[in-house]
Amino acid sequence: MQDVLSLAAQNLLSPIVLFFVLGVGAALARSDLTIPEAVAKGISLYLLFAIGFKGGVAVSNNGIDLTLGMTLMAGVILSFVLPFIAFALLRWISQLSRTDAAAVAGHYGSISIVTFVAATSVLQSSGIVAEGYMVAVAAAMEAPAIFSALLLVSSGGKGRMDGALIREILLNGSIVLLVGSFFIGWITGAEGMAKIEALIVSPFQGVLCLFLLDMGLVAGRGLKQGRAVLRPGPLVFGMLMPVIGSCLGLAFALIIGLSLGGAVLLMVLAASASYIAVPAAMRVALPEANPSVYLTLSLGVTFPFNLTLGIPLYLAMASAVHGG
Amino acid sequence: MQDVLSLAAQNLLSPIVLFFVLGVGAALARSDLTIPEAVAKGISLYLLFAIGFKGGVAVSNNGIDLTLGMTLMAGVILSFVLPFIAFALLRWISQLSRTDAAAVAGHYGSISIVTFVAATSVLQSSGIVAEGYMVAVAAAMEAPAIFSALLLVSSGGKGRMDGALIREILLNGSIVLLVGSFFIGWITGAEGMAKIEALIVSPFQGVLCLFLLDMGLVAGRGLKQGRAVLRPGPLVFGMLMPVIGSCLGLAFALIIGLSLGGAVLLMVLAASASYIAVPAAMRVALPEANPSVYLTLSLGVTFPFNLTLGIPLYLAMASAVHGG
Amino acid sequence: MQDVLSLAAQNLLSPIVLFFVLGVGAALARSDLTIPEAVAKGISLYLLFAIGFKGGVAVSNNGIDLTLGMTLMAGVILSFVLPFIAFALLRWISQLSRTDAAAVAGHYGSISIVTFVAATSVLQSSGIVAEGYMVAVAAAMEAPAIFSALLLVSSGGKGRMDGALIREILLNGSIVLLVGSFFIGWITGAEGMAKIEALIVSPFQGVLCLFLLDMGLVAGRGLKQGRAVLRPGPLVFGMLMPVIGSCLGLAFALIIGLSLGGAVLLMVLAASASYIAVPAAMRVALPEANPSVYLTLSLGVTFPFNLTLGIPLYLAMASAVHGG
Amino acid sequence: MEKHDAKRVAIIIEAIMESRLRQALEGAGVTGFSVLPVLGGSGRSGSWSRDDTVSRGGGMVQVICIIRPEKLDRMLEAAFEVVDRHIGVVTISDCQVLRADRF
Amino acid sequence: MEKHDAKRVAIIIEAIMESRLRQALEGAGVTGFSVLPVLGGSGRSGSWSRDDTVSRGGGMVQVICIIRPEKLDRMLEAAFEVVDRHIGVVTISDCQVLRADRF
Amino acid sequence: MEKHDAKRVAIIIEAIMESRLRQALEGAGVTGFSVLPVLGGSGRSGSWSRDDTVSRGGGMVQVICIIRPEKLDRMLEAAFEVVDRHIGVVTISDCQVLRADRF
Ligand SMILES: Nc1ncnc2c1ncn2[C@@H]1O[C@H](COP(=O)(O)O)[C@@H](O)[C@H]1O
Ligand SMILES: Nc1ncnc2c1ncn2[C@@H]1O[C@H](COP(=O)(O)O)[C@@H](O)[C@H]1O
Ligand SMILES: Nc1ncnc2c1ncn2[C@@H]1O[C@H](COP(=O)(O)O)[C@@H](O)[C@H]1O
Ligand code: NA
Ligand code: NA
Ligand code: NA
Repeated sequence: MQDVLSLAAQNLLSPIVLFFVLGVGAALARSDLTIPEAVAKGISLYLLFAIGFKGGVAVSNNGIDLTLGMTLMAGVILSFVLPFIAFALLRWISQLSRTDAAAVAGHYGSISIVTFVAATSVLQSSGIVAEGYMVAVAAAMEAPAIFSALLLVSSGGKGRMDGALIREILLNGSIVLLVGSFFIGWITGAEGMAKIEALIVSPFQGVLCLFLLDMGLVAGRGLKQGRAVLRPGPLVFGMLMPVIGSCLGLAFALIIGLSLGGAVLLMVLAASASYIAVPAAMRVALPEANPSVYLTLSLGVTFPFNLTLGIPLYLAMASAVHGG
Repeated sequence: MQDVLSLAAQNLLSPIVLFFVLGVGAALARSDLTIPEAVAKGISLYLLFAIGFKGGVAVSNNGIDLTLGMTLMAGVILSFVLPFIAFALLRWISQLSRTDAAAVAGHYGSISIVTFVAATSVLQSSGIVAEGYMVAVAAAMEAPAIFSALLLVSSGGKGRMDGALIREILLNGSIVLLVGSFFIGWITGAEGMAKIEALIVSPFQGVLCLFLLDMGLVAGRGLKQGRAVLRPGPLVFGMLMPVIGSCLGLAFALIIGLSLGGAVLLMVLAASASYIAVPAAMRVALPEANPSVYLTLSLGVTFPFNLTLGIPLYLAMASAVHGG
Repeated sequence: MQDVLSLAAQNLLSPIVLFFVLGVGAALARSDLTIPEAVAKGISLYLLFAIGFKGGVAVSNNGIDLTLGMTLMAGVILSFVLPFIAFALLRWISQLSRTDAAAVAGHYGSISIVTFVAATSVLQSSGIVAEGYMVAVAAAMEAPAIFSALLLVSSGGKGRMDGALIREILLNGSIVLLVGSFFIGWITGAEGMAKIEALIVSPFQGVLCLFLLDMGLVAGRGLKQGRAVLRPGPLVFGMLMPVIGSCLGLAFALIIGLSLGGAVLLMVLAASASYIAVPAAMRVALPEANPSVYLTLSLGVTFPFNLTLGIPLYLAMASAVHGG
Repeated sequence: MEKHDAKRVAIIIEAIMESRLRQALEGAGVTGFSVLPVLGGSGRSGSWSRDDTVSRGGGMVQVICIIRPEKLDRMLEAAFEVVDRHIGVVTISDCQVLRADRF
Repeated sequence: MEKHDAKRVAIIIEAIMESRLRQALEGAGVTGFSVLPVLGGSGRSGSWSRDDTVSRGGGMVQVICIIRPEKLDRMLEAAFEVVDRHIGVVTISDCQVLRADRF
Repeated sequence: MEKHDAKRVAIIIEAIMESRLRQALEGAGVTGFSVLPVLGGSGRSGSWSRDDTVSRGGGMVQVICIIRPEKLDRMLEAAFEVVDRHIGVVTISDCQVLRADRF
């Protein structure tokens, strides 16, 4: 317990969390600070490029084993199953309509890549190594939850899924860049890394600070717009659901036999909620659902929760039960 | 004198000045070279982030003392007082209307953060250290001059100041990012610096070159549009006023007992003129004032003057009178 | 031959080529991956800034000799002459109209700076040094081909060239930045390099990967739009013409006595085709020409050909005949 | 200068729906249109601004289509198909056009 | 397809005034409008281009508002209040709108 | 609120021709216009999108000009001169304008 708290305190005072807090504060104080859309998009491309490539190089260095396939499958199952749990929980503790609840649920099966990156940083500064292929697992977990969400409303005749949408979901830019960079990292290995290391390794933390500043600004502005959503039920959901997800993630990790680092990352993936891929898919397939509900919960509640308290908590949980 | 000249010559041949000159030249020759708006905004966010953070880390390393409070106060006084001097000078040597003169005067009380950054570079290459909190002083000097400008026209019934505008001025994005990064640097100290150093320290000079290229392009295009403004009176003002400001800055620095580096930076702040925060405020509060007058003077005359001749001059002045 | 193949294979598996392939693949699969326009523009400014500056520093380090002037002249001649060869070849092996053929021909006299940069990387990883002033030669080769293209159609009364267009061509942003950075690098030399090295040297390869990803996306989308163009005649032209150009480039290099590296770069310049400066000029001066013809050939055929097979081939050719 | 009567249809729609709208228009034989960016706005579903949208693709665009009057109805039906369940605004106004041979 | 008459008001105004205009519109009960970027232009106060503006916030935007004819005057008064001392252009034109229930 | 009749001319043209069009307009005594970005579109010459254009300057812009009716023809002639051989669309519509003293 002591440890969790000191870890959490240390995490709260890391530059990335502080820049996120700065962003939220600036937004709430109605400062006009903004990161231009193109710059924010550029930074997020950089982050995907860097973590994909690093993951691939790690796989190339350490080789792969059976756990890769199992972890990918675990990720897909988690992404597919979590929305059903989330939906049940939401219907129980909130007054959200079926449609809104299904849309929210879809977000919690999918993942937040920035939360994943932040967790990677925490692991790194704690000197914990994780399986390089976890970024591939992240990519694999983006989409299945969307299908679950649409299943959840299909009985009501809502939710339109067509070929174009499926292609859009599976080939969305983030997934393609992440997976593509992963394979290129894998193919080019240490030699490739030597060439582009100066761009993707050392400046990474600094760039992440800027990105979290932007996330803070966006989350803060979203909170102001969506404060109507923040009744007790949804609020509790937004902090309880990630913990539930992380427990399931931990269970899978133990079964598969992931390393401590890998276990934490799978927990974080299960715990985090999407705010890019799933909202876009929902706008197309389920336009009746209210975006401010799912965006406020995912980005305004769950993302900050994971970033500040969640990650240290999951690390503590995993450390407690993990063999070593 | 010898020294001033050799310093000035050396400064004139530094990459940042040469890139500024390239920008001005390209604009005057009507090249279509442009830095996209989003990229320029991104670079300026980077610069604010970097210098704020570095300043905070410096304070965390060296601690603070009484001079911090005094220097902040000196900055605020300078920012508040300089517009009155500028106004009197302008009314004397130019034919500008009261409104235009007041608007221009407001710019000269406030500051140019890029001039500040350029001065920091010069100090650095001369091996002179300055108080880390000078960036906080820079932030404190942005706004007071705006109030002076509006006071100067208030008798004429012009100049509208309301709560929304005051909030906009005090919480403008640049100030929030600069001050926020400063505090985060202060809180996270050397440890935080170690994490993001590779982004904000080593590539800084190169990024500054690109930014000055953009400043040159913008200044050059402004000069072409605003050449009607450049009659002898305003022109002399644009080069005399910074020198007057720097003398006042030097006086304050000596009274407070700033280090040589700190004295130079306070001089540069007093000498430089705003071209972002104050113009924006003037468009809202004093739309009758002609923007091309204040922009041409601030960016087309005073900025290049400070960048090329001013900074070495102020350094020479400070070196001459400073104890050591 | 063995060597060419192993070199080509090695080149094909380099990160920059793989990221280009990723981009093409993503575009053909209709992924929505895109690099925002402002970011792509920013990256290309960075590349021009970096290679211009590095070239200038190299000249400052090694001094210049008579070959500089001769190589510049060779470049101008190549740029001027190649369109006539390209035109004749096109009229012979394709059914393109005079206007379209002339427009395409203009592109092949001019150059692709990214191909040049990619070749520089290959030389670097092979430990081959080239004359620093080759970037100036690249700049000099951009424009002459445009005049040839307009000459080729002038008999038909088409093609409008006026003073404004000439200025736009000679002072286009890329040339100004490249040449400006070259001179600033030359003036500030090793000292200037020390200041901005951390921005322009070590992260260069990584940034180049991102740029090639974007080039791949753009080329892939262009190929989809312009597939009608890809009949056998033009297709053969798009791969034959660069080889012809490279032979001419090699001949000039041998006459002038360029180093092995310099010879390869001159070959690459002669072999590559423009896709920025020349298309823009053609839209103004020869709007009747179909842009999808020249863009598809230049960017969809010749650029990938040079990037993957061309560069290793030219290196092998030069190595075979070059004294050492 | 000879002018011809035409209709100008402006559709403000979520960016994510743009490709679907493009396809529907092309399907209805509408070959000419332009897409303009929208920075922000306000409507029944609240107010938004491009810089605040969480998923940056979350903004809107404006599709402008100059069309012969006789083709208007077919076009509106095709567009309506796509816009139907989604937020957005469709307006039609009269205009004149030069170089009508190009339509 | 049922169409309803409406007015289209387009206001070109300095970006820095956008938030004030938004507030004035909302104050006047105007709940629907969109903001479009402007890259440059020319007017009595000279010509400008987004890339040349010194303070990059210095550009202009275009606020477009589709409104029921009976609400027009109240809206124009509110907008005029903000635009009054500032540079900018206000135009009104007729249009028709689909899905009028949404207004 | 006093309104005055005016014409609204909208010209969609290649970005590379913008400076030439600006000059032609100024040459014809047209002192007021605004330039808006265009993200993509479709026409006889195929469909395009800003993100796909090879040479990134390859996009189009929309020049909007509010003008007194009596100046319209002179303006159209000047614009036509530039647009003539190039792709693009020119439309004219009626509008009303506030603060007509500014024109
Ligand atoms: N009356 C209107 N005039 C102009 N734009 C509108 C109007 N109503 C809605 N919009 C735009 O359409 C978006 C969605 O509108 P709504 O469906 O009413 O929420 C808004 O955010 C605006 O960008
Ligand atoms: N007649 C007009 N048509 C379109 N836009 C205009 C017109 N007049 C002014 N503008 C726009 O409004 C800005 C300010 O105009 P002004 O107040 O005349 O200087 C110009 O820079 C243009 O962007
Ligand atoms: N009918 C139209 N309505 C709106 N924009 C059009 C129309 N026709 C063409 N455009 C725009 O003008 C560009 C060139 O058109 P075109 O000359 O027909 O190839 C297109 O890509 C569109 O952006
Ligand atoms: Na999840
Ligand atoms: Na000052
Ligand atoms: Na060539």
